[in-house]
Amino acid sequence: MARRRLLLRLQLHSNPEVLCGVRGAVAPIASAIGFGEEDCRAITLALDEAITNVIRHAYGGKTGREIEIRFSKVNGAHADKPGLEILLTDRGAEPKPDALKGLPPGELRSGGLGLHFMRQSMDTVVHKRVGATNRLRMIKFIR
Amino acid sequence: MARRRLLLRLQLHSNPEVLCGVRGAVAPIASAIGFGEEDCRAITLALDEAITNVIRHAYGGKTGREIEIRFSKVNGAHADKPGLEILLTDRGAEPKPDALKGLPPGELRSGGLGLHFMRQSMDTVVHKRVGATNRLRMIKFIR
Amino acid sequence: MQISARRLENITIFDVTGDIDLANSPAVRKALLTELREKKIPRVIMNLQGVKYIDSSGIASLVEGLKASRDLQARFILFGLSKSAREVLQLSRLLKLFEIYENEEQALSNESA
Amino acid sequence: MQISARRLENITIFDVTGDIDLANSPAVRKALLTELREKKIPRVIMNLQGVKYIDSSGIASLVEGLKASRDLQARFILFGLSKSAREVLQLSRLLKLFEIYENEEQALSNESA
Ligand SMILES: Nc1ncnc2c1ncn2[C@@H]1O[C@H](COP(=O)(O)OP(=O)(O)O)[C@@H](O)[C@H]1O
Ligand SMILES: Nc1ncnc2c1ncn2[C@@H]1O[C@H](COP(=O)(O)OP(=O)(O)O)[C@@H](O)[C@H]1O
Repeated sequence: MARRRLLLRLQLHSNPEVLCGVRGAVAPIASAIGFGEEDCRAITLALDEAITNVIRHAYGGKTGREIEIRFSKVNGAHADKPGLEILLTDRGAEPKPDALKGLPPGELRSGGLGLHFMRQSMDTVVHKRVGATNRLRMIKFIR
Repeated sequence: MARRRLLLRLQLHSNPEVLCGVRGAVAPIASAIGFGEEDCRAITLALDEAITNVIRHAYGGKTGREIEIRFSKVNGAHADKPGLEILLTDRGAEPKPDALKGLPPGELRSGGLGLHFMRQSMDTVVHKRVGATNRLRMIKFIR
Repeated sequence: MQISARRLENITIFDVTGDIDLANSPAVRKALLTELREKKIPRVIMNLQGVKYIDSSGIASLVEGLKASRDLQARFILFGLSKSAREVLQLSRLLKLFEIYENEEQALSNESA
Repeated sequence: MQISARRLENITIFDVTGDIDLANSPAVRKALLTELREKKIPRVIMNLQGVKYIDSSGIASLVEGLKASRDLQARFILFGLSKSAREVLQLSRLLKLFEIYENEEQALSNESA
């Protein structure tokens, strides 16, 4: 990763009611970087799913816990094709081994789509445990 | 002010390019609290103007300086008519005495509309100097 | 998100407006299951014209409705999908499993697919 | 925000899309002043149909255009104002000072107000 420029940092509680505000923030940021409408929708979905998973799984549905999101503009291999990096940090439980593998889509199951949506929408989705925090890094470049 | 519940905290740099992301965040938050479309537009405008003033006046146009925004849901006199409180904090210069009086609108002057827009859009607009920080508190209740 | 029901003879139409996400997908799920499992309505129709956004938790609620309708030999129908809702259903590879129409007229008139 | 110019004989039409705020109002201002002051174009028209949002810094740029046009006895015209843009101009109490039309045809055909 060549360069990274922090655009916006959000701190929120693990409350589903703020999801709409986060979606509202990310779409115009992606658009300002230069992503087209469909990409903006995909990025919005990926971030929504990531926060939903933090609320439901890392925090077990408990509200009032801290979530931090950082949006950065990044330059990849091509200077004229920048990208958006989203770094999500929580202080919740560590995922169980293999939990983040995800399930195959297309089956009539109420659940198990979030990780699939995130991976389909972004170029990179990487989870890392750092001390007592989970860090989810998602990156997408303009094509 | 009876009760206040923090919904979202944003930290950004004094960079005009992130204004669109902040606008994107505040409109759905206001809508989720229950404000109608026109009120959501008014709140969005007030916040945009407040950040614009911090960038231009408190930080003298310098980019890369810290701005913090807190959105809280507040309850006023009527429990069924909640409000949105926006608290904007910067570490820039203190306004000159009388600077925040604002100018009368309606004149052909390129400038001087921001404070007018903020006061027209919100129920309360109060500036306070606390240590080395400026705190702008804006509140609007659902009517 | 707002959800309201119009009840015709043996048919319930839910008009949904706003985003469906974790904040309200449980309410959507509950409305669907009440209609299908408790009231045993044989045809439940979701008007999604006003839904500009739906995420996996919303899709999961629709899947719950579909599963309940299959259990009960009822019909569960969607219409008025926005571009974005269609994209998300496509991504879930579940688009083909739902009975989907363009508009309310078709949703009301069509015989079982 | 995108701004592009269509140049007819003695008329320039600027097509603007996107939000006008502090991030780009200086570019709008520059485009207007170049056309009016440097190129001495006698009629400059702003197509604001694609502008869903404008703040005081955007209004300030339009005011600069209006002032320059008055200095130079040129015409400065707006058309295609969105509800939100109209609300903001109303709030500024400057709505009446601008020459505003509904659409491009009217903006092009009308004689000086
Ligand atoms: N942030 C997370 N922390 C812990 N476990 C997670 C997290 N995200 C996902 N998981 C695990 O991965 C599984 C699949 O997630 P996902 O595809 O989003 O579907 P769903 O959340 O509907 O189960 C979850 O059921 C959970 O066990
Ligand atoms: N955050 C601030 N810090 C310091 N001074 C300010 C601030 N906001 C406004 N002012 C002062 O108030 C004046 C009027 O502000 P405003 O109505 O927004 O119009 P404009 O910013 O276009 O001048 C500004 O010119 C400035 O002197």
